[in-house]
Amino acid sequence: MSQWIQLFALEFAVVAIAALVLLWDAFAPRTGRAVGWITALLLGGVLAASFFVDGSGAAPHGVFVRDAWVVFHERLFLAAGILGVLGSIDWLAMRTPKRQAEYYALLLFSLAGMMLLAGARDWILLVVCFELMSMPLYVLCAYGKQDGPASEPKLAAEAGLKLFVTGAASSGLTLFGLALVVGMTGTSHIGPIVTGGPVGSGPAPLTIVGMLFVLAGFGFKVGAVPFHMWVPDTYQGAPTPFVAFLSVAPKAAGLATLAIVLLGGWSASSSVWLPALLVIAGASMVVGNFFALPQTDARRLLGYSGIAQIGYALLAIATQSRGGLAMTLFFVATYVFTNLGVFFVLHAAAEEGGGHTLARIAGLSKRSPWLGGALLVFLLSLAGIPFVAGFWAKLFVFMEAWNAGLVTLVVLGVALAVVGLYYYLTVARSTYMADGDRSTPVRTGFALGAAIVVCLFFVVGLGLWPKPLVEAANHAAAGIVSGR
Amino acid sequence: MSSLQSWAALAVLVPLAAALLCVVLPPLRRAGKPAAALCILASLVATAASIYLLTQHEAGAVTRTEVPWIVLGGKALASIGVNVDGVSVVMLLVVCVVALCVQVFSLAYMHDETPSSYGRYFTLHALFLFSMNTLVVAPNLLQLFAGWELVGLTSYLLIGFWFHKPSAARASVKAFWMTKLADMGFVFALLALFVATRGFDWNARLSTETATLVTALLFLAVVGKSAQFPLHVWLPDAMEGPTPVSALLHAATMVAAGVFLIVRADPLFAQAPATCEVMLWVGSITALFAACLALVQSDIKKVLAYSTCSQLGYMVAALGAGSAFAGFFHLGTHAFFKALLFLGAGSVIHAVHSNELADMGGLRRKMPVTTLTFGIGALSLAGVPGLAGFFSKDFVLAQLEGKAGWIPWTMLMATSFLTAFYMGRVLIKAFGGAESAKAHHAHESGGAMLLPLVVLAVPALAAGFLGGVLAEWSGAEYHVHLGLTPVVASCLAIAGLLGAVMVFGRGRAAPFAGVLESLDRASAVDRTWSGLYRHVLLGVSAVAGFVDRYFVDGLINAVGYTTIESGARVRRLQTGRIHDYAMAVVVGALLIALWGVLR
Amino acid sequence: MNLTHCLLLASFLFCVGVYGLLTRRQAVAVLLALELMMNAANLAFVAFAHFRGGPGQLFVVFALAITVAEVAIGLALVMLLYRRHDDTALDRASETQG
Amino acid sequence: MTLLFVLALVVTAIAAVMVVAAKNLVRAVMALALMLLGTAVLYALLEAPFLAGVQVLTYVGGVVTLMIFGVMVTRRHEGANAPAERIHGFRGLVVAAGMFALLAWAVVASDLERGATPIVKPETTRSLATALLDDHLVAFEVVSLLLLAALIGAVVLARRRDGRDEGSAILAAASREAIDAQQAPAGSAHGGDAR
Repeated sequence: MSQWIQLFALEFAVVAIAALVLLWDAFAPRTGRAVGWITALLLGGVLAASFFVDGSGAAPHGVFVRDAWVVFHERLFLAAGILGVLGSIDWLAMRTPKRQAEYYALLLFSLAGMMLLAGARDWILLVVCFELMSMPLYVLCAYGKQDGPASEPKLAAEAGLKLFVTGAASSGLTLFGLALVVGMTGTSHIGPIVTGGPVGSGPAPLTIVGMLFVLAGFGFKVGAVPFHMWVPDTYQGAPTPFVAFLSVAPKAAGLATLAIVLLGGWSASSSVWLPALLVIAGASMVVGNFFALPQTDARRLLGYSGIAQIGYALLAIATQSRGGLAMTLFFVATYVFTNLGVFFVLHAAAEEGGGHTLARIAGLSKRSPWLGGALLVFLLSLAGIPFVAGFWAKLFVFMEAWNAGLVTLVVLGVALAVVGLYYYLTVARSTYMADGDRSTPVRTGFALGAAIVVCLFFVVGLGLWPKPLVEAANHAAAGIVSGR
Repeated sequence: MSSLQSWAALAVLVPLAAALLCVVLPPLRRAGKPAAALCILASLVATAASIYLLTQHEAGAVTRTEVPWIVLGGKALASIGVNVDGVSVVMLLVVCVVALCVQVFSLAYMHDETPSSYGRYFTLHALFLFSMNTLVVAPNLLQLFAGWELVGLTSYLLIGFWFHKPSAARASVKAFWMTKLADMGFVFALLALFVATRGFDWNARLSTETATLVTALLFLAVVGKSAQFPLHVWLPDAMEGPTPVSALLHAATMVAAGVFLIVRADPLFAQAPATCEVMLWVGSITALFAACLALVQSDIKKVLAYSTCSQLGYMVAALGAGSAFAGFFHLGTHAFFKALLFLGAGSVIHAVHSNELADMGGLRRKMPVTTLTFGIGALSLAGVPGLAGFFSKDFVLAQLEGKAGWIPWTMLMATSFLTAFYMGRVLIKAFGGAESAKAHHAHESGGAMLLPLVVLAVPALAAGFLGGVLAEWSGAEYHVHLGLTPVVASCLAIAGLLGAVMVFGRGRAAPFAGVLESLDRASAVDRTWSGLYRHVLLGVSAVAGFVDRYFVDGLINAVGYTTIESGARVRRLQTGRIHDYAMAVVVGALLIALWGVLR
Repeated sequence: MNLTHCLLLASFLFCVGVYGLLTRRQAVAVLLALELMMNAANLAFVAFAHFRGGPGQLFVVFALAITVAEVAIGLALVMLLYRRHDDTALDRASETQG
Repeated sequence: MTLLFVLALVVTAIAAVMVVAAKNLVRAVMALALMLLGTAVLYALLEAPFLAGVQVLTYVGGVVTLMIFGVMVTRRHEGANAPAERIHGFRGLVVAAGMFALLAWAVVASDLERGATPIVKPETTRSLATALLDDHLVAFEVVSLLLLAALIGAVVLARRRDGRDEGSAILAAASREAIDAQQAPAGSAHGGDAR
């Protein structure tokens, strides 16, 4: 039992915090910011503990393995969770003061699902964790928004419903595909596809269909084309502080799952999934970048930009090398901080400006120079300009992909990165150059401000000195792909 | 880290420190004057460091210190550090001196700005100096690229400094867009170089194909940054920024970064004769093309902008001819006299509150110092024998002798003539002749503006004599020889100036009144000149202007328009209906699976 | 009766579910269709477990729990939709687009 | 045996078609119940008696009730006869048919009966329970969390802002029932140990 506690110490802690928050709220309801701060601080404690607890090991029958890969992801998810909570504190306390505990509890449940997901080596556990991660997200999308402008509640319900219906459809696809794969291979362990036929005959058609259905299901979660259509609508409708979390953590978890399954389990059958993955990656880059161009709502724009970014990350996975996987991790980690930062700044601006359209955030830098500056840094990182974190992320991914011989996609990617630069600059320009119709200064709550500062610190810090994260990512990737 | 490298690092880090202080201490920045003082102090330190470096530098010595920066799989891929050699020491000095002069000049030039905007301006300048010095001392191409991008970014902010002017905002976006487009070449070049050598060193030995690929991609970046045909269109637009910014960025430093890159990566370019051939032609065409356009501009800054394009064309052509030193030499002298010209133009603009040549005239009596220094710069640019521009341009031309069937040589000779001609035009229109209405109230600028002019006039006069020393440091061959090229070039330069006097000096009390009068008596000569000007030169310029406006610029605008239009059209696919989204999921899965089993 | 028959039936159920998902306007009807898809997967699991062994039945236990959770959330969302739009036609929720 | 199988197969298939074809939503839910029962019979025939039982308990008892409830609540004005016109029915049909063609082809082409793998020893309820609490204890615990999260989520969504909890109690009860059903095998495992 003690071995279990050690193995799942961090996950236990996260669930315990959720329980604590719920109980506290049940017996002593609070309407202030205390619940959120306690959650954030306790999560911070868990993150700190992750540096002292050595929980490496494996659960019986190898359904769960804790190694550097898991530790990397746990820390990443915890960081995203803390920032997500910090970003939500002010908003929740203002908008739904009586319904805070459930929000945090659901967020923590989702977080626990993600953390477990990274170590799952068994299909059953993986599917269950995936759902534990997803279910709370469906709810949080439609959370709260009763007292905003008239259209907001409708949009939030719509956002939740869109995520749910497409998500449930993908779950159905995944489950059916898994039935085929697990049935054909006879084991629920995530491992090589044993063909059973004569040597060299490759997987049976049914297995192939199953594998690709599973791939499609995961494609939904990371928001890759053509399973991406929920992304912009959900980003636009759901509460912005939550979208910040939604836009990074589940995607990181989805990419981690893809890596576990494709590179860890099915690496020998890459001839089956690689072409599909490359098409999905290329399509995501193209669609994401081109659809982002005409957007006038900043959140929709970022939704499409996220689709494009996922295309780059998938490109790195498609290299099938340890270096490529490490660069996926680096890319995802920088993306987490960058995108959280962008959404937080937008949220801060929108709370005071009444909307997320580019016209509403115009002139932001005059209303709040530091928010404007932070937004510029985040946008530059998304666009991939040195010396911010996103530059290395893009460069590394392209380098590894080129090395792996995916030259066509690299050329496409770099060309599209220029298109990306255009719309990121459009946002930056509207904050800097255009005159907004408002001149009131933007006041940012302490928690939200702190979250933005942390994101800024990482984006700039990793831009100047990417070495520690690169090494950590390399170390982590070794758990999935051995060799170079 | 030896003391030399510490000095170089100092030149990089002190401006950064000043910029950071201004950024993190908003009260300092908003106060304006203190921020300016701090930034100028930083530039002063950097200049002092670069001068000290120059005095301590031993010819041919290359020393570098590097710290691992990016580690991949336990192996350092790239490093940051400083590289001290003949090229970087000289370039550092040029950049620092010009930046310092420009900043001092700006003290007076920008005094109408609000304090916070004043502070922001100098913060950006300090940031720019840091970026440029990062680029200059870079020990590998990756750091060079980092500096390159930072320079691009700061320039974007500086061009758009008056962002409340829509034209300035548009120009800054255009400049950024164009140079970014070209920077893709740099990214690809880095990728290709990395794949070939697992590193970013410019001394790498490559196969001819790889070298050609890498250098061609690098050259694409240079075409954008150094405003070579056909990506030159952003440079004239960029004149929307404050004039000292133009002096710093669009004359002396930023646009020269492209040329500097080629000089730096010379070992790579030396392995790729095909790229050099292209460079030779692109440079020559740019030089001639831009000179034709410079001829017909009515805005003094635009004349100088096109002239910059043209001179950069000289440098690129020299590099294409295989002489890194000739390009670098011209880069150095050009930096001084072009910065001088821009600052002089700034002084004039400040006095008459207009960019238009038509609003000037007769300023020589009102602004004697400006006239004198601007005149030195103009004559230097025109290539009058004895001045800095003459030596470097002559050396460039000498390198081109016999290359590619003398055609580039001829084109650049023609450009020499045109250069002298349009500079003569500017001189006469701005300073000669009768006073215009606006010029009537003009008065000489203050000391803060004149001092940089005088300081810069010295190297514009004399830097040419340093060619030998410079060559020795860079380990290149340099000797002035009295052959065909210098004679023809001198004659053409003088002919161009005289031609300008003939065409533009008539009817006005020109500075060369005596010469003019004697020549004017032969009115046939005059008519010939005027006719040549009106029918031939203006005709050529009109064609060039047409190509520029409708073809090059139009093509680029069309690309941008199409991109946005296609985005707007496809977005109808996102219908908003859940059923369609579910359909996409199912059909996507179906197609992927279908393809999977059919393959 | 053999594995092929069972899987053909499962595939049929799955595709009927897909058809319902893609065409029904009523949100509840779409939920029903999703149930069909899940059930099809379960049937395939059980059939594989019977004819080939493996952890199919175990998987179904978990899949059932997931399905129930999904229905609970789905119905709650449908009720939310109904409350906001006074209708449960799924295509009412199509304000964000483009 | 075979007859029963064919019967269950046909009933299940027809019921499934009715689920998506019925205009009346209540009728569609009833068809779903029938389909689920048919599947339960198939489970029993495929030697999965425990799953058959759970299917009847959770689905027919829980899910179908929940669905009926959902139909009733959201259709209180117009009754159960909702306008059931389809959204591009033809396209949906083509996609679904294409999907079936692909799957059916894959099933047939995989030649599943070749080499006729012997029918392995069926999983008994007991072995199932052991696997659940031994190999997959982690997943089991995660599922409890999942159901708890779903419960909280459903309550959060269904609760009205003015405090009138409409239906959340029923949703909660249904979810709880689901938890009970899911924990049934756990109980039987303990029972098994006791024996």
